[in-house]
Amino acid sequence: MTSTGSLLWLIPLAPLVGAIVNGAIALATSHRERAVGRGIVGAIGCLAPSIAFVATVASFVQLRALPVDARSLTQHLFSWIAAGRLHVDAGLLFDPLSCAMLLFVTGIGALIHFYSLGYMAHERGVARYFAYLNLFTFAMVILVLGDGLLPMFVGWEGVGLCSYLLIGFWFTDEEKAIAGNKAFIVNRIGDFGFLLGIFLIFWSIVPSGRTGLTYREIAAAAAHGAFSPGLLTAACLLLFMGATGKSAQLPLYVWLPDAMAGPTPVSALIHAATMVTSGIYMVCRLSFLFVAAPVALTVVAIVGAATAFFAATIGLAQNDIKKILAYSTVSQLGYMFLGCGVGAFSAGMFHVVTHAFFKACLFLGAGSVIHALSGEQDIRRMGGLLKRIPVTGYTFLAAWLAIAGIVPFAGFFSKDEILWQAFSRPNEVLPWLPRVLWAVGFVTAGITALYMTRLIALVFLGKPRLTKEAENHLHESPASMTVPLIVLAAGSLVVGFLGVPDFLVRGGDRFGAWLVPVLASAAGGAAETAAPHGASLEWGLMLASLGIAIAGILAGLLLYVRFPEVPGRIAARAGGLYRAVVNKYWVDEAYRAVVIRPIQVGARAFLWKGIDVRGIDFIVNELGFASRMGSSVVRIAQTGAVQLYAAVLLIGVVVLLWVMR
Amino acid sequence: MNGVFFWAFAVISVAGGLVTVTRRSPLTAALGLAVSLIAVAGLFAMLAAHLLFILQILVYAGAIVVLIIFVIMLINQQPKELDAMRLRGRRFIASAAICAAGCALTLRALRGLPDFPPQGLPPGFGTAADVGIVTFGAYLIPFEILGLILLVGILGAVVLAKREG
Amino acid sequence: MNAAGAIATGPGLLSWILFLPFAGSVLMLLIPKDRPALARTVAFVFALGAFAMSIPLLTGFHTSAAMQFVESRPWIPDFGIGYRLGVDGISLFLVLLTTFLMPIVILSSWRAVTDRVRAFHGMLLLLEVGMIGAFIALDLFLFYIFWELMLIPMYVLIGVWGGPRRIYAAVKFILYTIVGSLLMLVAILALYFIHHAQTGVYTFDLLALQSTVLAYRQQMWLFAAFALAFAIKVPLWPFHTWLPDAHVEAPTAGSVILAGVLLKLGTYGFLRFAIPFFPDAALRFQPLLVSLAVIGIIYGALVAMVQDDVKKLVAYSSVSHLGYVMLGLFSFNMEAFSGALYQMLNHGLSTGALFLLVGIIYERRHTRMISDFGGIATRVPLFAAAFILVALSSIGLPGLNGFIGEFLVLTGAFGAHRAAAILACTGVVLGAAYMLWLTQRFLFGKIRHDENRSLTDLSGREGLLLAPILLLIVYMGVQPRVFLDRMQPALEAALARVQLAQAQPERDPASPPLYVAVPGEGEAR
Amino acid sequence: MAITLSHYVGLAVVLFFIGTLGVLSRRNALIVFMSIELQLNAVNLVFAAFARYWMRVDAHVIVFFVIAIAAVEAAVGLAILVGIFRARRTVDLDDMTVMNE
Repeated sequence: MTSTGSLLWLIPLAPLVGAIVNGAIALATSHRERAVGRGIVGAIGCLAPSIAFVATVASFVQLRALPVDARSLTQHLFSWIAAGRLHVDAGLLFDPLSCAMLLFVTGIGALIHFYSLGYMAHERGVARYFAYLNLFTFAMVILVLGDGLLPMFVGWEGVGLCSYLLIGFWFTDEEKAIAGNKAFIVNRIGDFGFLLGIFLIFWSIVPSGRTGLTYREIAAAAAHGAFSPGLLTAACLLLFMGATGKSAQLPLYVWLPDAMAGPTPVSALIHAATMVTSGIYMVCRLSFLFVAAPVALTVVAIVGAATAFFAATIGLAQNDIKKILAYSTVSQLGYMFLGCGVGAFSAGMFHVVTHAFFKACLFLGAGSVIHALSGEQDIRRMGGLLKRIPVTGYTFLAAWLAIAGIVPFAGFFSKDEILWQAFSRPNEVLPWLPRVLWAVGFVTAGITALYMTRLIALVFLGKPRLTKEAENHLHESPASMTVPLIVLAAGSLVVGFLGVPDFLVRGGDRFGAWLVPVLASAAGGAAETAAPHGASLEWGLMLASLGIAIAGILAGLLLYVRFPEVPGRIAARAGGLYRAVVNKYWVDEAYRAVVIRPIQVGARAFLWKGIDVRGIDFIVNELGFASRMGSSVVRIAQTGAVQLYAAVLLIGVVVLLWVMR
Repeated sequence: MNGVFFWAFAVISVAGGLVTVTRRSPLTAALGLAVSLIAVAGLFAMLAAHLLFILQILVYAGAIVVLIIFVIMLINQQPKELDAMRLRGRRFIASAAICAAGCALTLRALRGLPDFPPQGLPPGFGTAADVGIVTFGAYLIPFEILGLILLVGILGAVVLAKREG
Repeated sequence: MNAAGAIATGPGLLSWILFLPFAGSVLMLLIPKDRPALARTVAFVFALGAFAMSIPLLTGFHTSAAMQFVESRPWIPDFGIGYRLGVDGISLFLVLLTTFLMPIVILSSWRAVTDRVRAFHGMLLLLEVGMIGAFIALDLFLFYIFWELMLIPMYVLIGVWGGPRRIYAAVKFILYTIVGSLLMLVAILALYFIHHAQTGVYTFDLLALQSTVLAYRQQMWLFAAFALAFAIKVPLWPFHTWLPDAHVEAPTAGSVILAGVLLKLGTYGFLRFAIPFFPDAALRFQPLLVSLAVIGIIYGALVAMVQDDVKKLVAYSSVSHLGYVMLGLFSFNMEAFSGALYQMLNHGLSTGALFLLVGIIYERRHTRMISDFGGIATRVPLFAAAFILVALSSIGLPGLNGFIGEFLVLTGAFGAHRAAAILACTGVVLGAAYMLWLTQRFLFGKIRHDENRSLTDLSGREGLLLAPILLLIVYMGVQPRVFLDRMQPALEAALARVQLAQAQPERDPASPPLYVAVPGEGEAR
Repeated sequence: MAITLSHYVGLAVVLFFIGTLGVLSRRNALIVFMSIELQLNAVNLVFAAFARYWMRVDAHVIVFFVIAIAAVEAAVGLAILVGIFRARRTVDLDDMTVMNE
C-alpha cells in the first residue's frame, strides 16, 4: 500500500503528453499538403507508450517484491468529483490484475506503435494518427489502472472515443465514418447498462455514507452485505451489458467487424488485443460481485459460449482477411467470457493475454499482407504468399498454430484451461449447463482451427491468384513492421508456458497464482486448486481438444489446399444455411429494419411532423388566430380620437368616485 | 381680509378659466388663461409661496402664455376655420355633464378638510432661499434630471421646428 | 477582496457588473452611425469589462450558503420594493457564464452583422443587463423587471437581424414567454399580499418572502403559476415549440445567448423560487414534472435525430439537455441538484459553442442544411476538431464537462425515481446517435458540393473566440470541484426545504428561512 | 369666515374640471393645449395649499418642477402643433386620426 516512489503516475502521463504534443502538431500542420515532421511525430508517438511500458515493468518489479497479500500500489492523483454523497478521486491502483493487463497493453501497444511507423509511412495525417493512438493508450491505461468504477468508465468511454476516431481515420470514405459511428453508438448501448449498473451499486452503498465507488469500497460494502441478491444480480447483468458492448458479445457484437475499416495496426491494437478485452477485465475486476450473483455468471457463460460459436461460424465464410480475423476475435472473446462465466476468472484473463499476442500478430501479419499487396484485402485474390513474403508468412503461421490450439503454443494452454473449467465447474443454477458449455466450446475450437486454416491456405499456400497490379508491387514489409511481428510471434509461441496446468507441472500455473490475491473464487472455488474429477479426466479432455484442433486443421488443409473445388460444392449443397452464414445471419439488416428505421421514421413522421408541427404548433397558432379575431373586435373602440379616450377615462374616474362615495 | 382676497382671486381665476375654455378665438382664450394664471399667482402669494408667486408670473403668465400667443400668430387661423371648431351643443353638454359630475363628486369627497393651523409660519417660509435649500438638498437628483429633460425638450423643440419637409 | 467589505459605501461590485453593460448600451446611441467598427469595439470592451468585473465574484466568494456581495437600497419603500442584489452558489456561475459568453458573442458577430450595428450591440448589452439582473436580483419585483427586460432585446434581435421567418419566430417567442410571465406576475403579487396579510409588512424582499407561511392550496396555485412561466422558458416539453423556430431564425449571437443563458433562467427560476418557496407543491408536482422532463429528453433526442437543419437539430438537442436539468431538479437529492446546476453551465457552453460553430460556417456558405455539407473536414480541419470536441462534450464524454452533469443528474435521478432514470439513460444513447450522425454527415465523407472546396478554416478571430470555451469544456470535465464545491452549500440550503417537506408532509408548511445575508451586513439605508 | 384648506382645494378642483371641460369639448388643439395648462395650474394650487397646511416647502419644489415641465411641454407641444399644422394645414383634433388607419 505504498504510493511514494512509485512510477504509476508516469504510465498514463507519458501517452497523454504524447497525445497532446502530437495533437498540437496535427492541428498546426493540418493545412499542409505534405505531412511535416514525420520523424519527430513518430518518435514522440513511439516514445510515449515505450515510457509507459518501462514504467509498468518497473512497477511490476516493485509489486513482485511485496508480500503476496499486500501486492498493490496505489496513487492518489487529485480529487475529481464531489457532489452530495458522491466523492470520486482520481486514483490509480496497481495490483496483480491491472499489472497483468497493463504489461501487455503497454508492451504490445508499444510494438504496434513501432509497426505503425512503417505501415503508415505513406499516409497523410501521421501526426493525427499517433495522437489518436497515444490517446488510446492513455485511455486504456486509465481504464485498467483506475481504482474505481468511475475512472474505469472514463477510460471505458475514452477508448471508445479513440476507437471511433481511428475507425473513421480515413474519414473521407463515408463508409468508414459510418463504421466509426456504429462502433460508438453500439458501445453506448452497452454503456447504458454500465451506467445503470453503477447507479445501482452507488445507491446500495450510499446508505452507509459517502462513497467514491472505488473497488475497495464496493468490496467492503459487499462484504457487509450491502447488496441484496436480486439487486446484485441486476447490477452484475447491467455491468455485463456494458461488457457485451465493449467486448463485442451477442447481441452487440455487430460493430466489431465493421470496425475493420480502420488502419490495420488499429485493428490489431484496439479491436483485437486490448480494448475489446476490457469487458473481460471489468468482469474479473468485479469478480467479487459476480461470484455472489450466480445467475449473472451463468448468463455471462451462456452469452460467451453462444458468441464464440456464432461468430466462429460466420468466420468460416468470410472473404475479407480482416473480417475473418474480426469474427475470430469476437469468437475468442466469447471464450474468455465463457471462462469468466464459469467462475474461472484467471483462465479468462489468461486467454486475454495469450490472445493479445497471437491475435495482434495475426492482425499485424494481415496488415503486412495488405501492405505488400497495395491494399488488397480479399483472400480470393491472394495465395502462395508464404514464399514471397516469408517473414510475414512464418510469423503468421506461428500465430495460427497458437490460435488453433496446438500444443504447446499459447492458445492451447489458455483455451484448454477454459474448456476444462467449463466442464468441471458445477453450475448451481442450471446443473446440466457445464456439459453443454464444454461441448459448444469444444466444437468451436474445431471450427476455429478450420477457418484459420482456410485463411492460411488461401493466403499463404496454394497458387497465387494476385491481380497484376498487386503482383508488381509485391514486397516484404520494412523492418519496423517485421520486427514487431517476430516479437509477437515469439510471444505467441511461448506465453502459454506461463499457465501450464498444475496437473502437468506442479506450480506451472504461474499466471493463475499471480492473480489469486485479486480474483474472487466462485462457490465451487476448490476447482481452482484441486480438480474434483481427477487428473485422468483432465488429461482426456486435453487430448480431446488437441484432437479436434488437429482435425480442424487437417480438414482445412484438405478442403482448401488439396481439394479446393470441394468447398464450393458444399456451399451449393448447404444452400440456405450457407447464405445465412455468408450474410452474417442478416443481423445488421434485422437491426436496421427493426430498430433504426422505425425510430427514424417515427421520430420524423410522428413526433416532429405529427406532434410538434400539427399538434402543439397548431394549437399555438390557432390561439394566435383567435386572439387576432378578438383584437379586431376591440379595435373598433380605438378611434384615435384622443378626447374620446380622455372622456372615457374621466367617466371611469367619476364612476369610481361614485362607488367610493 | 383674507376672505375677500381669496374670493376675489377665486372668481377671477374661474372666470379666466371659463373664458379660456369657451371662446372661439384662441387669442381671447389665451388672454383668459393669462388672467386665470395671474389670479392663481395671487393665491400663491396668500399661501406664503413667495417663490412660486414670482415663478408663476414670470414663467407661466409670462413665458408660456407669450409662447402660446406667438404660435397663435404663427398659425393665424381664419375666422371660417375657427367657426368650424367652435363649441358644439351636444358635445359640450355631454362634456360639461361629465365634468360637473366629477367636480361635484370630488368636492363631496373633499368635505371637511381641516383649517390651516392657527400659529404663524416660520420666518422665510416659501422664499427662494427656503425652497432652494430643499431643492438642492433632498431633491438634487430629480432637479438634475429635470435639467436634462429641459435640455432634451429644447433640443426636441428645435428639431421639430426646423424640420421643413 | 472581502465580500462584505466594499458594500457599505457606494455601488457594490454587482451594481458595477450590472450597469457597465447598461452604460455600454447607452453609449451605443452616441456613436456615429458610420463608425460600425467603433460600435463593435466599444461593445466588446464593455462586455469584457463586465467579465473582468465578475472575476472578483469568483475569487472573493467564500463557500457558504449565504448570499454574498449583497447590496440593498430602498427603491420604492412605500411598496416594499428594494434594489437588492446578491449572489450565492446557485447564481454565481450563471452570472459568470453570462459575462463570459457576452464578449465571445460580440466577437462572433464581428463580420456577421453589418446592418444597424449600433442598435444590435446596444440590444445585446441590454440583454446582458436583463440576464445578469435576473440572476442577482434578491427582490421579486426587481427580478420581474429584469425578467421582462430580457424579452425585448431578444425579440428585437430575432425580429430585426433574424432569418426569413423572423417575424413569426419573434412573435411566437414573445407570446409564449409573456403568457408565462404574466401568470408569474400574478403569483408574485399574490405572494406579496399573502405576506402582508401575515406580517403586516409589504415587501418584495426574497429573504423576507421565503418565510411566508403558505397553506397547501395556496402553494399549489402559486407553484403552478411560477412553474408554467419557468417551464416555458426552459423549455419543458410540450412548451418547447417556440425554441426551434427562435433558434433557427435568430442571428448567431441571438442563438448563442438564447441557448447559453436565456434558457437557464427557466431552470434557475425553478431552483431559486419555485422549489424552495413552495416545497410541498414541488413534491406534489414532482411526478408530473419528472415525466415531462423524461419525455423531453427522449423526444428532443429523437426529433433532433431527423432534422435537416443543423440549427434545428441543436435546438431540439437543447430540449433534450434541459430535460436532464429538469430531471435533476425534481429528483430532490444533492447529487441530482449539483448535476442539474452543472448541466446548466455545460449546456450553456457546449450548445453555445455549437451555435457559434454553425454561425461560423453559415457566414461562409449561407446555408445550414446538413445535406449541403459533407466532407468539409479536409478543408477546415481546425473547425472540424473544434466541432468534434464540442459534440463530444454535448454527448457527455467522460473527461469533458458534459459527463459530470449528466452523470450526477442520472445518479441522483436513479435514487429518486428509478424508472424515470432508466428511461432518461436512453437519452445517453440517442444523444450519441444524433450528434455523431450529424458530425458524420456534416464533416466526413467526400466533398459533394463544389462550393465547399473553397471553404476557409477558422480565422484568428474565430479561433480566439472559440478557444476559451473549448478550454473551459476540458477544464470543467477534469476539475469539476472548482465549481461543485462552491455550489454545494447553497444547493443544500434549497434542498433542505424540500427535504423537510418530504420528511414531514403533515407539518405546518412554514419553513425555516432559506437565505441568510452575510453576518454584519445591514441594509445600507 | 376663515379661509381653510378646503377652500383652496375646492377652488383647485373647480379649476381642474374647467380645464378638463376644455380638453374634452374643444376641437381647436391650441385651446385644448391651454386647457391642459389650466389643469396643471389647478394641481399646483393644491400643492401650494398643502405646503401651507403642513408647513413644509417640499411641495413648493414639486410645483417648481411642474412649472418647469410645463415650460418644456409648451415648447415641445407647440412645436409639434406647428409641425402638424404645416403638414396638414389644420389644428382640428377631429381631423387628427392617423392612428386609426
